Amino acid sequence: MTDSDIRKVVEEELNNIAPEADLASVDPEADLREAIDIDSMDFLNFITAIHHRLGINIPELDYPKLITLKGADAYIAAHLGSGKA
Amino acid sequence: MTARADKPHLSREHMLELLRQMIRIRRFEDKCAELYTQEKIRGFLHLYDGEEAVAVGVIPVLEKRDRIVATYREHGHALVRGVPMKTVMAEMYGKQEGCSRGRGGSMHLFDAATNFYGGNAIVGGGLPLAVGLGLADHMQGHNLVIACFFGEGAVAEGEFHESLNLAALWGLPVLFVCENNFYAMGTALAISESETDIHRKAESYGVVSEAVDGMDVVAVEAAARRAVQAVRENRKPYFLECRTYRLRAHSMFDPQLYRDKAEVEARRKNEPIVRFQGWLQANQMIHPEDLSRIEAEIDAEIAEAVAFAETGTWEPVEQLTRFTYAESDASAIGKMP
Amino acid sequence: MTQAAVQTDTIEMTYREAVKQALRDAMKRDERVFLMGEDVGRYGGCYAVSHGLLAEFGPERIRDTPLSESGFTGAGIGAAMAGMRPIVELMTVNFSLLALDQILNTAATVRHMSGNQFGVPLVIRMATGAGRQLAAQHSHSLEGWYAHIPGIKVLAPATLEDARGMLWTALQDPDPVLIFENVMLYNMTGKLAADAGPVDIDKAAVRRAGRDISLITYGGSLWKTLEAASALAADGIEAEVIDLRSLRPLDDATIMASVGKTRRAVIVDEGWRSGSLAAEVGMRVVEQAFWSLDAPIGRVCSEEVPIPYPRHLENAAIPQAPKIVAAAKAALGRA
Amino acid sequence: MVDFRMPSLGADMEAGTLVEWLVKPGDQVKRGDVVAVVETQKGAIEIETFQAGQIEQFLVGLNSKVPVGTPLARIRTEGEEAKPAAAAPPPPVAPAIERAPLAPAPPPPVAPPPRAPAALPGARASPAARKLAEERGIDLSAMAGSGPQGAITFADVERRLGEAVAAPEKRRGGLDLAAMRLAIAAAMARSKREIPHYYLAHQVEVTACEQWLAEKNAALPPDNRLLLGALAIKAVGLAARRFPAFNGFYRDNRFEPAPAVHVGVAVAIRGGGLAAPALHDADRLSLDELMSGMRDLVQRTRAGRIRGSEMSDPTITVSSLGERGVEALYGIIYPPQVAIVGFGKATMRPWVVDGAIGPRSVVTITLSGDHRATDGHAGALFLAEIGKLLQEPDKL
Repeated sequence: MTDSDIRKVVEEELNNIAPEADLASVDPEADLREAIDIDSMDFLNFITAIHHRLGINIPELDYPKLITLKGADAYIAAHLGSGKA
Repeated sequence: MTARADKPHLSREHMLELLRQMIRIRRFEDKCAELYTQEKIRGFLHLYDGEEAVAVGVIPVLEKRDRIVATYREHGHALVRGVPMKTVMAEMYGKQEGCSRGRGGSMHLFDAATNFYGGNAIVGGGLPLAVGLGLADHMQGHNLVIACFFGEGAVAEGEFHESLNLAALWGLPVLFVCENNFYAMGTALAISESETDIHRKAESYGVVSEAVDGMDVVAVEAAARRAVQAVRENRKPYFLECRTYRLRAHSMFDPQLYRDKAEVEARRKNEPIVRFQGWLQANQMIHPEDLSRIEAEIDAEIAEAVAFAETGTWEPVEQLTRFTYAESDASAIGKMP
Repeated sequence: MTQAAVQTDTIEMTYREAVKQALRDAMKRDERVFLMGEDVGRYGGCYAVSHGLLAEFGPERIRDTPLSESGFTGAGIGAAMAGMRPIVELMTVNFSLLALDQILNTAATVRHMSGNQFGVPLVIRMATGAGRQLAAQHSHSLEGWYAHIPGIKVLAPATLEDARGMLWTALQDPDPVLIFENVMLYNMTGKLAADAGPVDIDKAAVRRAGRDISLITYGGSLWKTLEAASALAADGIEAEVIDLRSLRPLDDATIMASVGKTRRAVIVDEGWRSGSLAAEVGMRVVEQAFWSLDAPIGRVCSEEVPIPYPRHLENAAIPQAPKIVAAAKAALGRA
Repeated sequence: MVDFRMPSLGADMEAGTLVEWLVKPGDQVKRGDVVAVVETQKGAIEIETFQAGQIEQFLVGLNSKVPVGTPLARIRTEGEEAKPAAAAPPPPVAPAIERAPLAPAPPPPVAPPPRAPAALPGARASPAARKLAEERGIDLSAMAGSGPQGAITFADVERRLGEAVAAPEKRRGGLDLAAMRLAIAAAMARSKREIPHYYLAHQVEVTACEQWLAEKNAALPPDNRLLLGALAIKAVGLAARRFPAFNGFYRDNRFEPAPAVHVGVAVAIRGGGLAAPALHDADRLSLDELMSGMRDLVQRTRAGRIRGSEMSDPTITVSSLGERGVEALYGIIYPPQVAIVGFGKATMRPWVVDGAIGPRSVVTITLSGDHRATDGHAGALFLAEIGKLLQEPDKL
């Protein structure tokens, strides 16, 4: 899975939650909760979706690492295939 | 009973039938009065007690195809005409099986089958209607007689005069039968009419007119035969004033403040049943067993009528607004004889 | 309405002539039909409606009566019950009160009292309305009273088609039908299809379509209402004009469809306002179309006074187009 | 035979549009089955049947807008004989309302059942205007009229609606955000007009909750993890059961306590909009059940697929601004409910614990109460109860 594949998955899942969000224009280092207006339930759904789709189980303690697009890409790239952090 | 000769045939059988019809009306109405006090019959109940000789003397002389218009004191007329006693009683009860489906009650007995055009409870209201029935016959040529019964109170109404004039003017076959019982409710004839010889009013319209002792059934029948024959043959109206007397109150709720008890008692001695029965006995045309047989038959008929009315049905309230206008499946317009 | 949709030959005639044609047609079609009333024969009818019919049909069927409204109306009832199809003409609605006993106590009740054994297929025609300076005993509009009575039907032909077509349909009705002819209409001329014939007697008609307000009327007031509608149109207000045609039964469906569309109603009725037919129509609108209403319902009725003799007072007493225009504008908030 | 009718899903709902049948004639249904989808001003709502039996006949066509109470289908209950098809009477035609949102409704053919018009003291408005305004959630009190004596007319409301719809917002799923905004406006305006609110606030330490959640969630896959919001709803549910004066409806000038606790969960809709569907029996659900119910509810609400009963059932509402937003929110009661509990975001605060100041996570919980039903004293006890419950999350 390439970096762009990962970004595509992240964007798809975020768009499922926030369909109106234009992720291409979002600063990769911006806090997603503010940039695209998602709440804790949305974020949990995002984490759940990544878990189902890519098999990565993200513990709560790691949530802050995924709070930007850039962070999410990096976190997923680092943990792909491990099944566990 | 429909003999057309102008003289009554005084056979024993016919005499017994006249007596039987009068007793039948009397006993039926006695039962109605009793049922009224038991609240089985409500509304106004006007009894014919004392006047039976008029209906019994006139109506059997008519043919079946002839038409009758009556007043609100019409139980006797309906019974003599052949409206079944049980449907009359059911009507008194307000039951669906009544001759007017219970919609009319005591004052509005109707029966198309016997050409009985109803008890009309507007004094004088039936006269124009009878004139119209006569006008129709005049134009249709069926050679019918229209018998129109009314009390002497109607004579004071404009409709009385309009109707007599129209019938005479147009030559209509209407037999006007005035049942003069001398009281319009509580108003005596003498204090309501300037001319108390009522049949003379009819004469003033050029209508052949006679007065008869309405307490004598034989005399009434004899007069009726003359009258009906004249109407049928001449196609002109005829006026028969039957002088009679109402022995009971105007209606059930009437303390009779307007007349003396003595007057009523005096009249009672001459009432038509007592009088006719006495005459028959004096002439040995009736035996005690005849009387008891007649009474037993009538009592059985009344018992059957009461039972019929008691077991009759109340019309469902859902049907309340029916019979205000014709219904496509139940229209009974222009029934011809 | 069976008003010819396809243009056929038309004849110019008066409302009076249309009524006469209807009478003649009915007499020809059905031998049981006859006309009876005061001065219908030799005189030719108080309003000349039956002029000439005596010669055509003879005195038996064009039957002059004495001045006995109750007597001959009752005779009409009896004849109808015995199979004839009488047309009773009462000279005016004021005189009909002398026959009210027979109309209300007999004609309207016999079917019911007899438990449906007898019916009264009678037609009673009479003139109604003001406008001829006939003062307070010849000018009233009491058709609303009659519309109160169950057991009879009440019609108000306002057009030539209805004057020509309602009579025959009424004669086919198994129950008593009263036809009110407004005196101001007898001289009205118009075009009537040469083959004009019977029309329905239970539907209201939309005489002018519009979207802004429903003007509901009947009889002689129809033409004043149409005049008002034209005036309103000049101000950009499109009024719909409903001609009730039948005052009993009332065609609620047509009324409500119109009010549902326009959301406003003014009722024009030559009867007095208190306890009027207009009150009945207005209340039905409230009952059935309340949630469609955009303004209080308006009424233009006769003033509460016996109709006076002087022309200017008579005109002021009854509905006129300017009053209708004003009521419509008030309902539209444009007073 | 029973009728399955257009349900009333809220005080402000008068009509709905049937957009989908999820059953077909002949299907067996049981109580609670979702049988149809109805579009309302609040979005498409799945509606369920409360009658078991067999669907006999549909009475209303798709895309028909019909008033509340209109029979939509006929259900043959158990034990009833099926009618032979030939003998079936023609289906009564329900009075369909024009689907075009701006077309005036045709008048009903007969007198409609009496409906209480919106209480509008002082506002002069025609019946037609009132009806349209109520259907479409327009607040007449803020409008000027062009009719007789300044009355608001049908056309005035139409114009107002036109303005509202002129800037159409993106539709999402079954949601019509403009209509939803109007509905919110109507309900909230009514609430503020009719309900004398009182407000209480209470700061509650939630450190124990957070620790408990962290421990519990660490061992769980994302699907099964709990949010603080779930604990909050459970705590409110339990408190509401203990304080029934806050759980129920104020109608016809009196308070009726509800027999069960159905907590309305305020769900913000992306792009604006808000709905508060019920989490049924929130006081009796385990936290896991409650959490999964809440996730499902939020997801469906945002997709515009709420069930009818979920819209009409809430007996008390919880609104939470989650971990973002502000410290405290004071909600507006959704009539005819009598209370709404607000949760602000958890913030770290210096807090005195056992005589020493230390950093603690603190949440401000608020109560908006209906003063017709309860007083501030009872409200304070109720709020305190919620706070106490949150100190022992393992017992929730």
